Amino acid sequence: MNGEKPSWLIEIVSKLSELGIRLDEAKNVLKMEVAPESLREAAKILIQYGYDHLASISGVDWSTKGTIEVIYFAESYEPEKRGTLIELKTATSRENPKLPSLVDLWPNALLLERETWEMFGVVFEGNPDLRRLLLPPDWSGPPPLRKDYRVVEEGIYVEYE
Amino acid sequence: MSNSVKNFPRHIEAIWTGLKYLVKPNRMTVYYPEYFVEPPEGYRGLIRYYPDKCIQCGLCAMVCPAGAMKMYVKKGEKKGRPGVNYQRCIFCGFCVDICPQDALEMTKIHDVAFEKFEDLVFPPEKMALEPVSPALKMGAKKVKPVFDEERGLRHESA
Amino acid sequence: MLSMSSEFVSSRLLFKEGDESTYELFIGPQHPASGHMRFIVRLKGDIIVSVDPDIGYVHRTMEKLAEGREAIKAIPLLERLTIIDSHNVTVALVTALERLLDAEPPPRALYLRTLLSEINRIASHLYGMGIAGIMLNHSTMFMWAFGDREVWIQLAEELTGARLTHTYSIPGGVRRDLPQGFKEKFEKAARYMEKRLQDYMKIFLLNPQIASRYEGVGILKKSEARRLSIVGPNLRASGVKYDARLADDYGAYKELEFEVPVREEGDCMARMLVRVEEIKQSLSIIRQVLEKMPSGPIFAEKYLKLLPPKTREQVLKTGHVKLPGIFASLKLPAGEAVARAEMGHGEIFYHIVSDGSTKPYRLRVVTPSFRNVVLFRYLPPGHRFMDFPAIYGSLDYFPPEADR
Amino acid sequence: MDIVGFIVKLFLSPQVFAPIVFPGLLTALVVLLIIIWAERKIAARIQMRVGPLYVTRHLGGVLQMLADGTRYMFQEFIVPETADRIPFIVAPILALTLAILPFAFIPSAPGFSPISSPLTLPAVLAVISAIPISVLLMGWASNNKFSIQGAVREAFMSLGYEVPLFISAISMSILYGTMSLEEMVTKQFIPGLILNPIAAFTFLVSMIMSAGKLPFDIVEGEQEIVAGPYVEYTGIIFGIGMGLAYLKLYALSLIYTIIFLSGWEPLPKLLYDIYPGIAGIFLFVKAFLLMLFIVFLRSVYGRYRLDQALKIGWRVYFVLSIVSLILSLGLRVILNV
Repeated sequence: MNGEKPSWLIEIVSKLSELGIRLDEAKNVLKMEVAPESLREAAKILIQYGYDHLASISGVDWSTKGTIEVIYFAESYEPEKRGTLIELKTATSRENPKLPSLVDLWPNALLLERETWEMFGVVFEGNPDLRRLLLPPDWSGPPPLRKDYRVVEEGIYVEYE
Repeated sequence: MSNSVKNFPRHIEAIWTGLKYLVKPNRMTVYYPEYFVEPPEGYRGLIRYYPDKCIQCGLCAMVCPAGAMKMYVKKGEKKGRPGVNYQRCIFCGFCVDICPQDALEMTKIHDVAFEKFEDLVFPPEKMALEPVSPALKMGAKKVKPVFDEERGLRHESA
Repeated sequence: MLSMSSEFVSSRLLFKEGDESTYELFIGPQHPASGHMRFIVRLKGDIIVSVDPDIGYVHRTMEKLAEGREAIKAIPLLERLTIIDSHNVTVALVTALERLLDAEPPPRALYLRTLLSEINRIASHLYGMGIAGIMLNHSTMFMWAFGDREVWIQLAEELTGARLTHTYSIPGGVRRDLPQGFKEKFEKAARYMEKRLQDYMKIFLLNPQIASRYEGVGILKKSEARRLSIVGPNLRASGVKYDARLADDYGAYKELEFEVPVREEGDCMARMLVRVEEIKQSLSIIRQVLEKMPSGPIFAEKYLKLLPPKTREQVLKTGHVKLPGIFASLKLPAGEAVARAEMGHGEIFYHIVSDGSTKPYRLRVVTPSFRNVVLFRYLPPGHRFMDFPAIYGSLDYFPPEADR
Repeated sequence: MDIVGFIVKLFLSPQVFAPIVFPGLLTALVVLLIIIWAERKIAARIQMRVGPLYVTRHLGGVLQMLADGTRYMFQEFIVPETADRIPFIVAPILALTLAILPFAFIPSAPGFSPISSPLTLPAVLAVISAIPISVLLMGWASNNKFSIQGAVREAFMSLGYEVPLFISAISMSILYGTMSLEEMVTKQFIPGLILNPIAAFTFLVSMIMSAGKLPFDIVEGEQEIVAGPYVEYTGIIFGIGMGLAYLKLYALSLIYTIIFLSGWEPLPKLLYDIYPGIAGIFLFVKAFLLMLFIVFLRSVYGRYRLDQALKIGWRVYFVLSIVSLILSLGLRVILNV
């Protein structure tokens, strides 16, 4: 990010590293590994620095490692901060994934958490409205975006007369 | 009361705009079965297959995003020839662009219709024939869209 | 910075049951506007108590499908998120793929991408204004917007060969070069559009009847718009000067001057006027793109050298790109990539995680309409029931894009 | 006199000919078809498209409405289980009769009015203002959320436009000094429009509100409540429901021409001598042109909100009608016409 870092970014990095969060720098994305417990504190600090909403909550199902990784992307609309996204990465177990809900800090997390719950089965405690969002109401199958939910594959060869 | 007096001229203006287009209409639609709009060069329509150029490499079937292009293998032969299933084809043109021998080419015919659902599956032999547009077969006059400052899109006989 | 207490926000966001004096009414799912979604509206007399948007009727599990296909097949798949603004959807996906593959498209390809993005933005805004018109039963605005959109679809067809599903950008560049005489055609279309925009204003937005339906309805304050992460013209109409074209660097936007139209009122009329202003901006952007268009190849050298010399000559001569064989099974290096782009409806967000195989391990897409859905819960309470179509039309909401 | 002569004389008498044939039922049905076709053709011309075409192609699809009418005729008329059966069927028929009744009072030539009484104007307006009640009954009987919403809207709307409609008509009858439609025309040495333009404008706008044409198309707000009171109806009854608004518009535009545009004034003498019934050609032509203008408004306006329409009805046009009342009183005193 053209060498020298803006002041607010240095402050964020220092504040968050006190919480014992591992940070590294990719091309204009500040990546963070956060333990589920200190998720809310990290969110509060970020909100103070103008990252007042979430661009996305995306789950990643590492079936080999037996964990579901939930990645939060905090975004800001302020002119000097809009270039950098902040990525909060937390991991929970695959059997009964549980995470604290961030709806009261980031209001737009309401629908994003609902979708991640429906697609991955991650339960967000404290989210007042965890219901079906995209799938049909009578959907009984496992959360579809998990790796163990197989989609039929097709070959490219067909016999014919 | 006050703003409805202020709005009165704007009402008149809105009605006047409507009247202007009532007197001088600018029809954009085309009588389809009688006139056939000629698509531009490089239009991605139905696919034409040239069996002689084809080296049966199967790249087109591998790259097809919708799984529409399949390699039809005859009994006893090892390599197959491509055949397209228009129930799935999305006319993205990946198969034409990836074919190293230019054995596939996209024509300008797009308005074909089929009675039965199965007719949509084109084995290699059927795909090798030149597709024909029903409107043109019925003698529709060809028309070309022309950009125009006054009327946006005007259709002239091609 | 919690400028607005969060329980005020969440109190409006939650769906209240309401006692028996509230009257429950369904709008949709066969909603007579743009696409299938259902609103469970609770009314007390003529005043809306709460609205629960019930989305998911056109959910096609795009993210799961993208995981099961090779990387390049995700482009025509995800293009169908928003068919009316298809290039702005794929340009962000291709930028993310290029960041993973670190293939750098040549400058001319970036200009061509910006050209098609702006043509699609105009077509998408016209579609949105048409739908907003028919929501107020103003069928002329609907027919005019869709008729004039035909001009821009024809222009896109001349450039890419397809009306809506162009699949124009691929990792490494674009697939077709600029055809002959494109500039004059565009000039005529642009002058026609500028004249037509005045007619739109006279018969629709300045028409006192429509103005009375739009002014002061569905007001979204600046702080709420930021907290609810609203995107696109709905955000800029509430006074926040944010545009993903400035936030992320894709296309040729760095070399062009264009200003982001912003209004303060935040009501339906402001949203519509921001869209009209953005059409004018797009016209000026396209003019700059066509003037400053550098010559040169339109496909990255990294992939051009994989083609046999004969087809390489043919590509450079005809301007019709041929794909190298490896595109059928392009290997994505392990890692993550993030990309954002400004669509007609707002900012689209991609996050691709790949584990080194030919298929992306996880492809996350958050579309602008999905981020705007919360407005249906947030804006209508307190308005009259007949304000709901006005609010729905002014948000330029597109259900297939929200449901993915 | 033999039976045939009696029937012919009966048929040609004003009491039968006027309501049934000329300005009445048959011409109303023909006008109904032509006006709906004209509305779609005008809207198409403005909206860059072609409009109805394929029925009688060389005439531009004029009989498209006849095709639609026969289609409605053959569609099955479904009475939903939950609907209240008897009123569900009776209400549209009641609405149709109330929509046709005004033709019993509308004269078409001097001395050629079906019911010649000094109070034909209030009678006509009373009959027309009864129609919303039957639409309310249709909405209530269908026992469906959308139709009840539509019915409530019809009730609100009828309160909004009845009063200005009545007062502007009464102010004109004060000006002419008579309540009978026939005498009104003879008294108009210059058209009522010029005498009292405020009343003319008020009557025109409340006429648009009462016929439910844009920009006051609130009852069938198909973007919110699908088709209002008509949502459960299918087949010919749905056709009647749709045609109702146009019948009402036709009746009101005839009354408007009589009160404001001096009715059949340039009376074709020779036609009058042959048979007075068909002398009202100019009355019909003026009413038809007025309907064309109202129908043209559909392609210029969207829809007002319900409370806006009521606010306009009460705050703007009610006041305007009071002003027109005072104006005609003043004119009456000055001119003692």
